[in-house]
Amino acid sequence: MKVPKGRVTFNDELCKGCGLCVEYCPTHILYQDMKTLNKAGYNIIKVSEPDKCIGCAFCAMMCPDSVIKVEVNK
Amino acid sequence: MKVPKGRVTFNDELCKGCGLCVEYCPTHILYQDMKTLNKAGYNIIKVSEPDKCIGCAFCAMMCPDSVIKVEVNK
Amino acid sequence: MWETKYEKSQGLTDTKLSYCPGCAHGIVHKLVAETLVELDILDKSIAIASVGCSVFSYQFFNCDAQQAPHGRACALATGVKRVLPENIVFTYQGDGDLASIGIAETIHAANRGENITVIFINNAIYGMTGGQMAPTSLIGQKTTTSQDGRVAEVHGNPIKISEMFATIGGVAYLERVSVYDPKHVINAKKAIKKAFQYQKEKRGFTMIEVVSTCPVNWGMTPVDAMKWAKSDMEPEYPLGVFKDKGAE
Amino acid sequence: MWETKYEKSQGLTDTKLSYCPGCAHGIVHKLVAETLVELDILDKSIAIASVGCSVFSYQFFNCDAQQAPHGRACALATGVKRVLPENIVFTYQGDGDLASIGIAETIHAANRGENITVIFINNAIYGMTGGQMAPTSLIGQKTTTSQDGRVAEVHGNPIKISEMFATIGGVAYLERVSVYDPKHVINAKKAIKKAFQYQKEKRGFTMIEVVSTCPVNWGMTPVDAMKWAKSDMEPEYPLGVFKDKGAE
Amino acid sequence: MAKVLMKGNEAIALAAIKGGVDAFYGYPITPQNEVPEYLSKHLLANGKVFLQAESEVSAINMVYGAAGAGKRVMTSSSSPGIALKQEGISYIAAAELPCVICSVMRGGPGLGSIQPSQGDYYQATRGGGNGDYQLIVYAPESIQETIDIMKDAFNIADYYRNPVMVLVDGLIGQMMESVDFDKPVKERKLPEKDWATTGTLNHPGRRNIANSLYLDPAELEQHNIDLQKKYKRIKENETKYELINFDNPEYVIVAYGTMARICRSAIQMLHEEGIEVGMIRPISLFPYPEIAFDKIPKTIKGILTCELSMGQMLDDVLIANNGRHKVGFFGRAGGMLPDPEEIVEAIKNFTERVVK
Amino acid sequence: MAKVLMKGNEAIALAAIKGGVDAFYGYPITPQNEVPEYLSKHLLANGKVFLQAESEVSAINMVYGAAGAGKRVMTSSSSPGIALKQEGISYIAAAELPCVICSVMRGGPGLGSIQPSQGDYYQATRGGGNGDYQLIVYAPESIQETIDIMKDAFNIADYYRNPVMVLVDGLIGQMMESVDFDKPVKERKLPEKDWATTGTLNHPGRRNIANSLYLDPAELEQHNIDLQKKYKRIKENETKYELINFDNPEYVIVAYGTMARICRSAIQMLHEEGIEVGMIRPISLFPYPEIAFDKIPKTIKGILTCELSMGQMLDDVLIANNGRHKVGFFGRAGGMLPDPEEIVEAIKNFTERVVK
Amino acid sequence: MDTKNIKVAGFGGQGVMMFGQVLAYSATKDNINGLWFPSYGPETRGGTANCSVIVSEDTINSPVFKNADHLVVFNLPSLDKFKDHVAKNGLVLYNSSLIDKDISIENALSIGVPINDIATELGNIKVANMVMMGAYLELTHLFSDETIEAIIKKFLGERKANLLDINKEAIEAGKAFIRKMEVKYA
Amino acid sequence: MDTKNIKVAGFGGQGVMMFGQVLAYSATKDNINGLWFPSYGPETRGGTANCSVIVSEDTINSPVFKNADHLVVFNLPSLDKFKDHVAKNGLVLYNSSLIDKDISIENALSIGVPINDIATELGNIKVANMVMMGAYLELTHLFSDETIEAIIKKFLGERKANLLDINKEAIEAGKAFIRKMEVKYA
Ligand SMILES: Cc1ncc(C[n+]2csc(CCOP(=O)(O)OP(=O)(O)O)c2C)c(N)n1
Ligand SMILES: Cc1ncc(C[n+]2csc(CCOP(=O)(O)OP(=O)(O)O)c2C)c(N)n1
Ligand code: SF4
Ligand code: SF4
Ligand code: SF4
Ligand code: SF4
Ligand code: SF4
Ligand code: SF4
Ligand SMILES: [Mg+2]
Ligand SMILES: [Mg+2]
Repeated sequence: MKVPKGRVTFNDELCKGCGLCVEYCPTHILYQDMKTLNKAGYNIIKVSEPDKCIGCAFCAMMCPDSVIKVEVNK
Repeated sequence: MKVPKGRVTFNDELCKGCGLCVEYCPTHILYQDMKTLNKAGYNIIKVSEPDKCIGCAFCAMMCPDSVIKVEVNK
Repeated sequence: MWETKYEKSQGLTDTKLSYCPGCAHGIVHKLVAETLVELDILDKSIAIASVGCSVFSYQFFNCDAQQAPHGRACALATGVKRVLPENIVFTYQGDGDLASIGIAETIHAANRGENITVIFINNAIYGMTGGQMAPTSLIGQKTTTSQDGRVAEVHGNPIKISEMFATIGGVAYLERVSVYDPKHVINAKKAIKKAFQYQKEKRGFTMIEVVSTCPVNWGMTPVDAMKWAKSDMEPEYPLGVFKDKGAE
Repeated sequence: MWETKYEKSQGLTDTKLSYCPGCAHGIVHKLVAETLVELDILDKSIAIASVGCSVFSYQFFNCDAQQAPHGRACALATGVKRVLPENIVFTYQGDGDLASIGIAETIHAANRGENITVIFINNAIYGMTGGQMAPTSLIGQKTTTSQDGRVAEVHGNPIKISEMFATIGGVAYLERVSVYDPKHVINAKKAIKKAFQYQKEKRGFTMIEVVSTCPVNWGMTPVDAMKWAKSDMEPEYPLGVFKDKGAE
Repeated sequence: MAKVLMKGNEAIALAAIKGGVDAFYGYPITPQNEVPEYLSKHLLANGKVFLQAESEVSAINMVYGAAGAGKRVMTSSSSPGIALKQEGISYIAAAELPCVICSVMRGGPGLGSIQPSQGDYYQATRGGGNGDYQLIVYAPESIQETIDIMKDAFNIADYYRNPVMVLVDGLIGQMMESVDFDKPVKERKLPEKDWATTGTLNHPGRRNIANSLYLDPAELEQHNIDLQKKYKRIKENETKYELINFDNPEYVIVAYGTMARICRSAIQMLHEEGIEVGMIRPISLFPYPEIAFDKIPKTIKGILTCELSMGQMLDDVLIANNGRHKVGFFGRAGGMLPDPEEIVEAIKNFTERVVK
Repeated sequence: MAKVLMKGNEAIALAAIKGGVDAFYGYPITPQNEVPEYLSKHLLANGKVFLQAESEVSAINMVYGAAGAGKRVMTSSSSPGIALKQEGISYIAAAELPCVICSVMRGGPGLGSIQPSQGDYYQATRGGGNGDYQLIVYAPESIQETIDIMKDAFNIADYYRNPVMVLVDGLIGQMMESVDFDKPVKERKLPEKDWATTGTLNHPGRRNIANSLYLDPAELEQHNIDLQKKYKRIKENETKYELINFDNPEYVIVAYGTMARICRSAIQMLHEEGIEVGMIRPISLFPYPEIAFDKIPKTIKGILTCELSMGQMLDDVLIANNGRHKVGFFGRAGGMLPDPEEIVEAIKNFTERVVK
Repeated sequence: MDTKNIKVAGFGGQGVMMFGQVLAYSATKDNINGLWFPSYGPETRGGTANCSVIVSEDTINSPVFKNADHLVVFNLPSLDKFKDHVAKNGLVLYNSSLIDKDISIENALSIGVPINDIATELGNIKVANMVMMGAYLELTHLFSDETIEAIIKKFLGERKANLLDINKEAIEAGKAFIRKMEVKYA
Repeated sequence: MDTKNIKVAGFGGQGVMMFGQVLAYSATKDNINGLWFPSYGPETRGGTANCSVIVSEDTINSPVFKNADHLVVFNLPSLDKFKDHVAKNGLVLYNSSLIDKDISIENALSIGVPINDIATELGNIKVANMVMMGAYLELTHLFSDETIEAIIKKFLGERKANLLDINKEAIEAGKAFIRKMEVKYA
């Protein structure tokens, strides 16, 4: 099984569910989970197909709340 | 005896002796009388050669205190 | 047969001007007064006197007047004009009043395009309070609060009001003039008249910056002050029209 | 082997940002924080928080800070910088704070060439107080104090801060940027970094105007707000460098 | 018109319109934003003037201009915003121009908070602008009373050519209550505004001037004496207060605004426990109702001053009391609102406060 | 150093330098202009900071910034200028930053005049900024006393982390007197300014913040309680006043500043006529010397409050007196200065003033 | 009817303020006195918000009360914050969709209503607060259906008039839930 | 020497303020107390200005006094303004160049000195005030020539040091004028 180029991890408690990361992910692998609320009452973000992540960090750049950590495979 | 082109009259009590009229009179016929003070304590302005006045009103234009009335001979 | 060519304007009251001998404030007063009479708007006019040597101008202009807190003339003018749009409203402000403490009120009145006229007397000093540095003071100019002369690194550069206001949307007419000789007095009169004409026509915010003098605090005779206005002030504050919506 | 490409900046504290979901304030906070770390000036920096939604920024930037009265951030910054010339001092101000009530303090700090950096967040609205009109609001924009949309004749035109400040002597660097997509975020970061670099080099007053968003008071989703910033804000507020003393 | 439920700030705005306001100049600040928001909609729609100024300093000076022009004009703001208006207010009072200033108090000092407070009593009654001037200050306890006062405020301002301040805590601004806008307003014969700067066209042969400058000390002193005479007249005619449960009280509470309403409930609770407590509720803070204190029975055990501040109205209580009774103090600050039970406790544990 | 003849305003400036001022931010206004003029020359020359701000609003906020940075900073202004500073002063007091504010009073209200006055007593002691805060206010009667107080003012400000206001009427500012700058200053052990915003570099592991915002009401109330405790401590330790001719007076005058000096001469004249009159001269206006009033003999016929205003300190006199004695009032305004003979008359025709 | 002190609390966005205002408007419509005031904590944006409502036939004195006759909470933090301030014989209504434990408060009747679930079933989570309203009215009978409906119409205005029916359904669902439980209060 | 209250008045520009300050500086130099304060009327610019001076061996209380022991006036408006406020056995010195009538004020010695004429003779109208100073000192003997000279040096500074002699001449001329008159005071 091939290793993805990139890996994103979310600090869910900081997330405000604004959806910017979802919008600006070029590979469209992020989605908002309408079932899961964090303590602040926001629906958090999940990755649909982690192996498709290219590690571009667009999601993280657009995230106002520094929720997202992006790692790349070197 | 020929009539002068212009005639200037001074409202002496308004005069502050600033000397602008004297400076800007193109025919140099105005001078400050160091002997005569008005009530405010300023030395007032006199005309040395009235018949040389050309009625240009430069003196009046430059007078900040509207002291000078200028008439011209029509 | 004698005909009057020049005499004291009906636009001025009989009150003796409070200015120092040879101060150009008096010359500009005359130009404004004559304009109000010639445009037949004296009895519709409300003058806003600012705080500065011209604070008493409410006693000099022969029309209704309000005396504004330091720097707030344009706010008062806005307050008046918005409720009396058919009247003529103008402010008469020094450079400390307009360019320093009053810059916000002036910029925003201009930006809103308030239909008022501002007569801005730039004499590069705080006259009324005894000669402190103004934002308009020249580099090297000695004032009571810049006793070794203004230094750009410490005090900044002279502020260019007309240049700045030329970038503001609501400004309809903006010219910088001087009164250091009869020719320039005549020209200044034209500019002031145009500004009030524009106000009559409801074209927006109009301002005339007058490069003026302060013989007393410049430490010069009135005559030398006029010469300095030409030799030192004018190069830093070039004269001319900075904005004219009518011409656009 | 995994290498971290992006994570929360050390220039930010652990305190949760107080901004609404998707508000661009948070993005700009990150750019400033990253810059302070990358230029190694975080521990010399003093942030001046203004009054607006960013009022709490003194809790977010991981350095010393002062919280300024509404509009007075540049006065505080001047006060600090003049006594601590070797420190890095910056203000973070909204458009109500800087362009409306604080225009005088900002212009004069710029004119004096105070060696400080101003981060100016233009979101065309008063966010903190619930969406009143700002001097930067667009023509036609509906706000709680212009409920039928802004009308030039009544409210004046949107004020162009960068255009105006480009005329001011003491300004060393001045650029207008936006953060509505990753490309522009990267560019905004460059500009902010350059401004702080100039401050390090004591070149004078630097300001970055950020065309930002206010999803809540614009009545849009965060994503639509980003799109509106591009489609409606940018045409009125063109991006680019307005002044660069280094390049002159 | 039947009763309607309305937010205090909007009620202030609508009452101002009913009071005939011609122009509003203001700058946004919580917790009074609904005042300008409501007026921006309804004034412009009716050909009146609404303008959001660039700052409070500018706003109060626009008020100066429009008031000088003879119009009915108002502004509204909150604590730090009022602080910025102090110079302009001093000028307006000095030039004897009528206007209405609405102050919706929040927690202080400094930026403080946006929670309700009464920390600006000094700011309202002791100026802070320069010189010897006074505003007429009313501090209603409910939205209904706020409406009734607002409607009268413009008349009072015009009658005395003096700024009138309507002072409410943020709770009254943010609260909603069932109110009636049709209560009749006191009739006042108002003098013509022949002093207004409307252009000599409208008053030939006389130049009208709005001014506060008198370089001749003798003139300025006379102006001050005249102002003091006016304030005395205002004191004689416009002092407003309410006496509550004054039959035979053991203690007397002095409180205004929201604090007075909380105390009303406390007084009921105490009554149910057999403890009778009266209340003086100042409605006008300037003029302050000293006379009310003459009505206090000699027999009481003490006066309890209650404020949402740390002891500001206390000054006026001590002055009015002038040593006749023991005076105690209860205060909360920073947006904290006591419940009636706390006042009950404070009465039960009444202790004299050493003269501050 | 021998005595020198110096103008009050210049003496203030030189005393500030001796007091260790690091920075001055101000805006010109008569009658205090010699303060900045003198400092502009001598501070810059010594590598200190002098900056003429674009306005009083800006000046006080520059003071905020520099005070927050831990420096000894001052501003100076006059009546309308102080009015504009009220918001900033409230913030500085709320953020507990030390600074010195010089207020040289002129005639008011509004633009008023440039003549000497004491019309800004409220402005100094009752704020006008928002919320419950207090300045420490000293009101010297002579240039010598002004110098001594100015030199101590920075220490007091630093000690309590509170703004100190030195309040003089325009006469003290414009007058020249023979003075001595070398009187020793009270020793105070000053805490280190470990709260100053100088960059975390200088205090690793701790972020310093100058702030007055507390959105949590409970926190803001606690902050207010702490401030009140501080003010109480200040009252206990920094109250200053002088008692004059207090052996067995028939009447007692209360007056401060220039008015107190005029009264000194009046008291002499009365003494020569066999009428003994004492005087309480408050030197600190906040804290106000109530305690002095406990020293007044029961036997006196009355207290005469004398002001160059229309009855502002009168509030504090009435509060301190608390009904114990008859209180009369003598005031001049707008720049009028009474001569001692007028005070003599006022004492001879003493009449009680109905509680205002 | 004697005076009722009501506290309503929950997340911002759960319709807490509207719930309270509907009660105050209804009181005014029925010609009795209504009072409403909000309290936003420091955590306004996101986090919890609450409001106080008083309805009374007499003039209302203190807007502030120590203990609520009726406490209506939409999330757990709010319950924890206010559960110790319920008056004797008070009523506590809580959102059992987010508070999944049984709550008992002494001298008070406390009832959980799964408003999120019910609203989701109805197909619009946004009307959860109206489900709670239904339950509340069924227990307190404070206002008639006509009154409430009129007020809700007003709230929706033209723009959202189409949502009237779903709101009415939600109210009805809330009432039905209580009826099923066969509890009575007052 | 007992306390002296001195009032000096004239046109702006006549050197009135300097006259007063010289006295106050001299007092300080002689280690007694000096106090000076100016009073500019509304008519500051042009028109009259005046100042009050007090010199005393004791601490000075009221800076304000009703009647002047010494009144020195440089023009007629000033004389009219202050002539009714001269103390018993007071001294009135007036500028007889501008006040061309004999002045007599009861229980006071009043002397006219033609300071403009004398100064003009000396070739510098600006030193008229120092002519007055000479006359004043000759009558009051308040300060020694050394003291006065030192103070005037200070006033002139480097820039105007060259004017010291003419100032001294002026003082001497004033003294001479009084000596010629053979009046004595105090
Ligand atoms: C609030 C306030 N600040 C300061 C002053 C003092 N003040 C009076 S006039 C003036 C400046 C005048 O300078 P400018 O506006 O240039 O007018 P000019 O006298 O030079 O014509 C100042 C600072 C004041 N009256 N009010
Ligand atoms: C003196 C003063 N006036 C008004 C306010 C109220 N106020 C707080 S924030 C703000 C405007 C905020 O708008 P902006 O600066 O654009 O910042 P944003 O919230 O949009 O980021 C105002 C008017 C205040 N706190 N102090
Ligand atoms: S951008 Fe950040 S805050 Fe917004 S949804 Fe994505 S992770 Fe959450
Ligand atoms: S790093 Fe790029 S690809 Fe991966 S989730 Fe983020 S935006 Fe999508
Ligand atoms: S009118 Fe012309 S010529 Fe005649 S005096 Fe005046 S300036 Fe001289
Ligand atoms: S210009 Fe006018 S004021 Fe000046 S000297 Fe001539 S007449 Fe007199
Ligand atoms: S001070 Fe200067 S500006 Fe003012 S009147 Fe005198 S000369 Fe003119
Ligand atoms: S109100 Fe607007 S600007 Fe403020 S935080 Fe929310 S979205 Fe951002
Ligand atoms: Mg000037
Ligand atoms: Mg904004």
